[in-house]
Amino acid sequence: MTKTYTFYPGCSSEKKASAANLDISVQSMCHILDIRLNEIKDWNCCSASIGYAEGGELPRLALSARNLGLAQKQSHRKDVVATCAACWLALRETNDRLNEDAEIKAEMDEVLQAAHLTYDGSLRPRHLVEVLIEDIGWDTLKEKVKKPLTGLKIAGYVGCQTNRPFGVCGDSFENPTYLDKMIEICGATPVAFDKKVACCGGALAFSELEKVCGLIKDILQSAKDSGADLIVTPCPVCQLNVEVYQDKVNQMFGTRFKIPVVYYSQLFVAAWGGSWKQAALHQQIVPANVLKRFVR
Amino acid sequence: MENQKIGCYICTGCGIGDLLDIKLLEDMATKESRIPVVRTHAFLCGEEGLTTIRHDMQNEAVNTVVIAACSPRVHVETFRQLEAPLLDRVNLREQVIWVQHLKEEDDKDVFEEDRQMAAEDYLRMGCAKVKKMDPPEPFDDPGLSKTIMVVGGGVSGLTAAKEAADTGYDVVLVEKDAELGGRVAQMLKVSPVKPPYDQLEQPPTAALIAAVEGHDKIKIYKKATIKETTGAPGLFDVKIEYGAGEYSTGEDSTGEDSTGEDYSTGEDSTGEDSTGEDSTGEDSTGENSERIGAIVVATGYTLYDETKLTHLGHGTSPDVITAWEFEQMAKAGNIVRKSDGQPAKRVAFSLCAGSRDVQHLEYCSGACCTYSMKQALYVTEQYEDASTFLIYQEIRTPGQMEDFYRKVQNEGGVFIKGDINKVASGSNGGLTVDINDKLLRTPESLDVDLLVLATGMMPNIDTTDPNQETDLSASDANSVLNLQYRQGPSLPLLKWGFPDSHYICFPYETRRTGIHAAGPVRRPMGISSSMTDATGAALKAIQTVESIGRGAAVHPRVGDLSYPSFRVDGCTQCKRCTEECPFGAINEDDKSNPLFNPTRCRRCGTCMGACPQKIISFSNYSVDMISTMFKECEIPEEDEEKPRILIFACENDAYPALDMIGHNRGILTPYIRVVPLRCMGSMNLVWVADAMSAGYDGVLLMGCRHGDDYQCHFVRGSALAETRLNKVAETLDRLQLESERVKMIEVNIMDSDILPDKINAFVDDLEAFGPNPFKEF
Amino acid sequence: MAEDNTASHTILVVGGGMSGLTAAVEAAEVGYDVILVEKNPYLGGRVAQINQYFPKLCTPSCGLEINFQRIRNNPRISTYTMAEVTHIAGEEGNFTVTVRQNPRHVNEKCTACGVCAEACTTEIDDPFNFDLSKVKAIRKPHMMAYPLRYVMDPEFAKSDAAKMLAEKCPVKAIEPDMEAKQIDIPVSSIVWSTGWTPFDASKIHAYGFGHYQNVSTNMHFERIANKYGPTGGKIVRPSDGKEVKNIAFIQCAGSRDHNYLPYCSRVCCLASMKQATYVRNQYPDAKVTIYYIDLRAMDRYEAFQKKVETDENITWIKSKPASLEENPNTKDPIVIGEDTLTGERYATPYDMVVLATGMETNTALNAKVPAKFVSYDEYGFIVNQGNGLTASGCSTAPLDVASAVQSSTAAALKAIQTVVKG
Amino acid sequence: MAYDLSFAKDVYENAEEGHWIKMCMQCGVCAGSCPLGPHWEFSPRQLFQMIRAGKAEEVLKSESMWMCVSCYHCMVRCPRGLPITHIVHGLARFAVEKKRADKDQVTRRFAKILWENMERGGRIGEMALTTKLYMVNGIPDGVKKGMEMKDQAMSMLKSGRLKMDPLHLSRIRGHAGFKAMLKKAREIEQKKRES
Repeated sequence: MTKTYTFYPGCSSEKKASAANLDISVQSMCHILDIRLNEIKDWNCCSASIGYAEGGELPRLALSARNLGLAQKQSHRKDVVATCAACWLALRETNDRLNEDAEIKAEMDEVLQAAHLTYDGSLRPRHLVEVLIEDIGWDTLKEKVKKPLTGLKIAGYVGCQTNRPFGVCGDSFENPTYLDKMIEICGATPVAFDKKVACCGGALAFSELEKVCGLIKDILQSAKDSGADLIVTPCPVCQLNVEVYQDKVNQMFGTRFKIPVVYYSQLFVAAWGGSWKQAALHQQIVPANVLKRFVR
Repeated sequence: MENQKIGCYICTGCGIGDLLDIKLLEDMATKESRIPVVRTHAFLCGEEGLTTIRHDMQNEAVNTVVIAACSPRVHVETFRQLEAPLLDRVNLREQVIWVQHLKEEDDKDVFEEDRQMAAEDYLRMGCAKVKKMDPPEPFDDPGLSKTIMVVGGGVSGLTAAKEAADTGYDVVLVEKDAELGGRVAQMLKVSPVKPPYDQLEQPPTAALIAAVEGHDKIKIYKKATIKETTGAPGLFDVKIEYGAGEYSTGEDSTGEDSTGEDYSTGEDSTGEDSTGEDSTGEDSTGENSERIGAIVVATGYTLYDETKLTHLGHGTSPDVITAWEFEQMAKAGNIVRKSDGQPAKRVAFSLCAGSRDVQHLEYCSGACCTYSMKQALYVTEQYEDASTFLIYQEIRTPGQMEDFYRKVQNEGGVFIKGDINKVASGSNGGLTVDINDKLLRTPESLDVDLLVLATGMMPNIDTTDPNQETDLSASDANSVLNLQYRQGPSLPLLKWGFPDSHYICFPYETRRTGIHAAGPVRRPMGISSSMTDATGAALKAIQTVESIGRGAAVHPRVGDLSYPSFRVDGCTQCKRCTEECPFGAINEDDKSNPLFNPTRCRRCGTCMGACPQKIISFSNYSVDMISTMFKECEIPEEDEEKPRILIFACENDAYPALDMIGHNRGILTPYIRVVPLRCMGSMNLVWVADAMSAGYDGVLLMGCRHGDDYQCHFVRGSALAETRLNKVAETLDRLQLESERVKMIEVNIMDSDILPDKINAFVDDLEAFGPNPFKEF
Repeated sequence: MAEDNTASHTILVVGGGMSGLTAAVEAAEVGYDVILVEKNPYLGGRVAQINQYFPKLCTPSCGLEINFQRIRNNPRISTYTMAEVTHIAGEEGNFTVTVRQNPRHVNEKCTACGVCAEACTTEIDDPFNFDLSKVKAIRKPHMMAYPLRYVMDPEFAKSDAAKMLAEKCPVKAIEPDMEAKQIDIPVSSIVWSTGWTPFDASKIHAYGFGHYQNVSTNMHFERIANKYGPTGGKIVRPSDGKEVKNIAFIQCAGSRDHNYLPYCSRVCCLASMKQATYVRNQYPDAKVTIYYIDLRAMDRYEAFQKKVETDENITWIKSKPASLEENPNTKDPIVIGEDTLTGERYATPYDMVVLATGMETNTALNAKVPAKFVSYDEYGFIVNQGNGLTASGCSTAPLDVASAVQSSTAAALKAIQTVVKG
Repeated sequence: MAYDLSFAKDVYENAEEGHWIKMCMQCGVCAGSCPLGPHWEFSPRQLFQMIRAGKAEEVLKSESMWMCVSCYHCMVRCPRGLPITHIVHGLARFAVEKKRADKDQVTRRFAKILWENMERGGRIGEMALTTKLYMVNGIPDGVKKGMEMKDQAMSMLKSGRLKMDPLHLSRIRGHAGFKAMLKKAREIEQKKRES
């Protein structure tokens, strides 16, 4: 039976945006799992983790409140699913604040009124990974595997905001295990990866590139030391920073990293027998050639 | 023992029968030791084995039982069921067969002979021992009282009094002031004691005072002082001089012995909280004598002298005050600058004021952190725009008090880790406090209205201000209890004026039986802790009077009915016993003869060990008994090259450690013969001389650690043994023997791993000296 | 005390650790009948596992031996080991307590002769050593165990080997078929002293306990430092048996932390100072670092802190470390954080790291009292209500040994008062 | 005067999650957890103590809070449960509001550009955002920066992950309402600050 969710893709998952490969692979993955993602119509940006400085508290929270208001208006479903870590975090944080802080709730009612919206705080923002684990279940995810990625060594890079402050399915903030489990299900081998929950620098890649490249270098080095052929992540910022700036890191530190960084959704689509394109693997910047032998 | 009939029962279980020649042992017991009933059994601790013994007790009139089997530490409960008038154990298992194992290099015959000899010697000693024993007759006195006296009417004393009375005991409460309640009653509020640990509470004293004053089992003396405490637990006679207070219950016996003196004109016992009340009104003063069973000392504390804290600005300005002054200010609802009466909205608290400071009080008073936090809330409660600063070294809010720490932070209390460098009067009338701010790593200047010094607690061990007294031994002159003890009128102190002894495992033990300290006089502590402590002390006092009522000893030889008797006609008035008893049990008459107080006694035998004339004996433990025992052992001829080493082992620690060697199947030399002692303190030098005369090659004493961190359960026993041993050289010289033939080592109960080596080292030393020449005789 | 046939005058003490032992002997020595129920096969509880007490650095067995003597010699105390209270009915003065007596598989005939253990070839993880070493499946629970009686592992009891062993016992003390029993005991009052469990350090993921081999806990360290522990008292690190010459202690591992135990566990600072002396006494050249938030050497124990502070090889860093990492080659744990007194970040490798884990009260875990008899604070500690059931020791707060004894002596009196009331 | 609490009280009341600051017990976990920790002049813990001590200028002008990468490590580890990430964000915003934050601070500048980019159309236009970011110090510098990053940009374009949309013309449909909403939110905040 088709499972349907309200969906908040976020800016990076727009067509031809930086996480277009996430969106395409997510759609392919959901197709295989018979999940329908109903995009919130006319959603707006959440301002991610950098909106605080210019927006301030209420305007920043209003961004997500509007999205929640739209979702509530457009559907009776309680779950709002996000694929981007920052989007999910912003939705959840806003939702929690509205439920915990009566003053903010009252102010937000007034704010939303200006956009002719209301929001009562009753929706449940979820990460797509939670849907996979809790609603679909590990067994089904495993059953779908047609092309086990045998022999592939993968560093599961969970990063920050998919993991903190909320965490996926109550998993540990310091040593979450779900991503390794996903890798295992796909038939590959998760390596012991020290930087599993380390920060890629997030949005500061735009302002403090040198500092951030230091962080990225440590992540790449750790992946390399652990013998990984590939890095897999659920987060569009992690994916972008670690993949796109590899050349920059190499330039800065004299290293020679060339490690593909893919999304868990890409991995699933590959292991489930999807095509190169369905997995959006053609959109990698560091080509994920190691996957070629498994994918048509 | 009259009509003594001894039954000796040799167990052959646990390998004893396989490894020893039981027949020889039986023969030895029968023929040599002349034991009328000798039996063996394969499983003596089993029901059948017990039945065998019971049968003999009923049908053969056996009244003294010697069990030759496992260690006296094992199956105590099993053999206790026999209810034999006298029973003793011979340790063939742990200390013979389990510690002697044939090694490759050993000659099997020699090995077996040695082992058999050890077993025989232990059996000989056991048989000899019981012949020298009599069943103890418990001490009794028709005048024994079960009344509990509580000294101090503060929160600790009130609690102890109430709890003892609620358990059904008569209580006499003695308070130096005109009012009950002590310091706590003068507080505005107290720190939280119940979840969620964030609300200040009313002082518990009001309810306690009401309960105590209305209690028909409690007699209260106010403005009272103890002139003298004579006697001993169960038999204390306490002379109480009281001022203008009536006691709440009991028939009126006041007035008659009135001395006309008013206590309040005397020196205030703590100097701190004199009410200054004039009590020369119509109330009469008087003196009374009470027969008391046991005493709880709850005399509380005195705050450290703030005038010594000039480095924290005391004396700089009237606005540098103590926490106690601040408490009174808050209680009056008027938190203001003392200098000009302006509202004090910015208040700094100096924690550890004079505490944790080698120049002042070395220890932490435990309660000042929470106390200051409470006071910070007073300021916040009085002024909406209050600012409070807690200048600290470490914040010490153990347990659930961490919640209170958070509460105070949440109320705006600012915590500053740092040292106060300087305090000066500020330009605007307040104070400027210069701090070395350790977290900001900068010097900071703090302008405040008041600086409150959280001074620490000093135990009120006597009636003078502890701030004035540096020589603790001089406190005797101003004793609270005025004990008529030969060793002095006060409780002996451990450190910093705290009167306890074994403060980890047995915190209520003091060195005066039946006198227990409670509350901050025992250890610095806060209010709820003091109340718990006082309840515990009340129990210990009750336990003392009940034990004494049964004629039994209290901790650690609980239930022991024996106590020493003194053959005074042999006394040479050397005073060793009266000086050395760790518990001050022995007084002296005017001719310096010992006057023994059985109910003060803990039965360690230190007096027995001290006495050069051997006039002090227990019915079941004596100098003669031990001497006879080891003299019974067969000493091999010199040419047999089998030395004999006599070991005196403390039965509480060293003896179990020796047992553990057996349990771990370690190896001990077969040349040792171990005699357990109640305490090394009971070790009499006569034994050393006797052992040498008997041909032993050496004597090894195994006592507990002594010194500052002593472990001796009788506090001084092992230390005294060491002192005595220093004199032994003289004795040995007289015998023309090497003084190194006698040695004392510290052994703790977990030393079974190193003990064999220590013993072997001693044996090696002795070898160098050659055999004891006295073997010839 | 007058005999009364209608109601029991017995006091039940639940828990045979330092608190329960104290409550039991203190009440019995006043003259009351006491039943002592302990879930382990031995008395002594947590302190029995401790190497040395602070501040005297003396062995707990010394005081325990005295308490065991007091029990052995006192006919008023009946002891049930391997027993747990499963139900409490009735009310103050007239409780009926259901006790489950778990099978020891060794009956009271046991003489501790050791024949069975010698014959037994099966080994299990030794719970007394926190599974850091192996022990025979039939064994004396630990060297100083009281009661001195062997115990058989319940899983092993099901095996044929167990039946073979039973044949070997010269006094027929081994009963592999022994089953759990329920016993209903009428008592007048109850003292609840079920003690504590070390906080499960593996929950603190940032510190990697259970993940990094050379990260240990304070209670494990007590066994490691003990002569009769898994390493024979040699302080060596688990990964490679290397002597520990550079060690860090991390305070408040779980305590004072809203993610775990928000309260302070009171003893851990002093315990780490004490453990620092274990290392320093064994290796004169060893370096010790103690990471702390506040050093809480309460009241007179301050003197112990002062004494340890004189050791120049001990470094004190006021900092709660943020996380631990491991050098994959050397297996050295690396402690990461900020020194709050210098503002400097550190990432320092050590041979070994000991987490000073706190106390979790068993009344929050597995020894809950029905709520109708007591109330609890938010951490599961019991708040006494004075209705015939008195909690003591670490059932009421995290306490050091002396404070637990104090609390339990007081509880004994409260229990007696119930009996006296009738 | 040191430890003048008026600044602290201002922060407690007016900075986002600022009231939590008084609960800090100075353990240092936050600083130790921060991936950019060594780059902070003052760690969060230090900032909090400085706020209590009344060091307004030093705090507000500090670059420290602009170092936050929003990894939330400090927040989940804080033993006192302080939402440190949000507090630090709040302090950055507070410094902006107090007009003490350096306008040229790179992250502050980026935050401003991002917000404006976002507000203009309701969503982010990645190319416009990047371009603007490069050009902030004038065109020559922008070209230089752009050249440095051209490999990255080209590969993004090539892989279909960067839209040629330098002008960022698209708008969400409810843009008017969106703008009105943000305006309202700012009004309410302004009003609160003034009261």
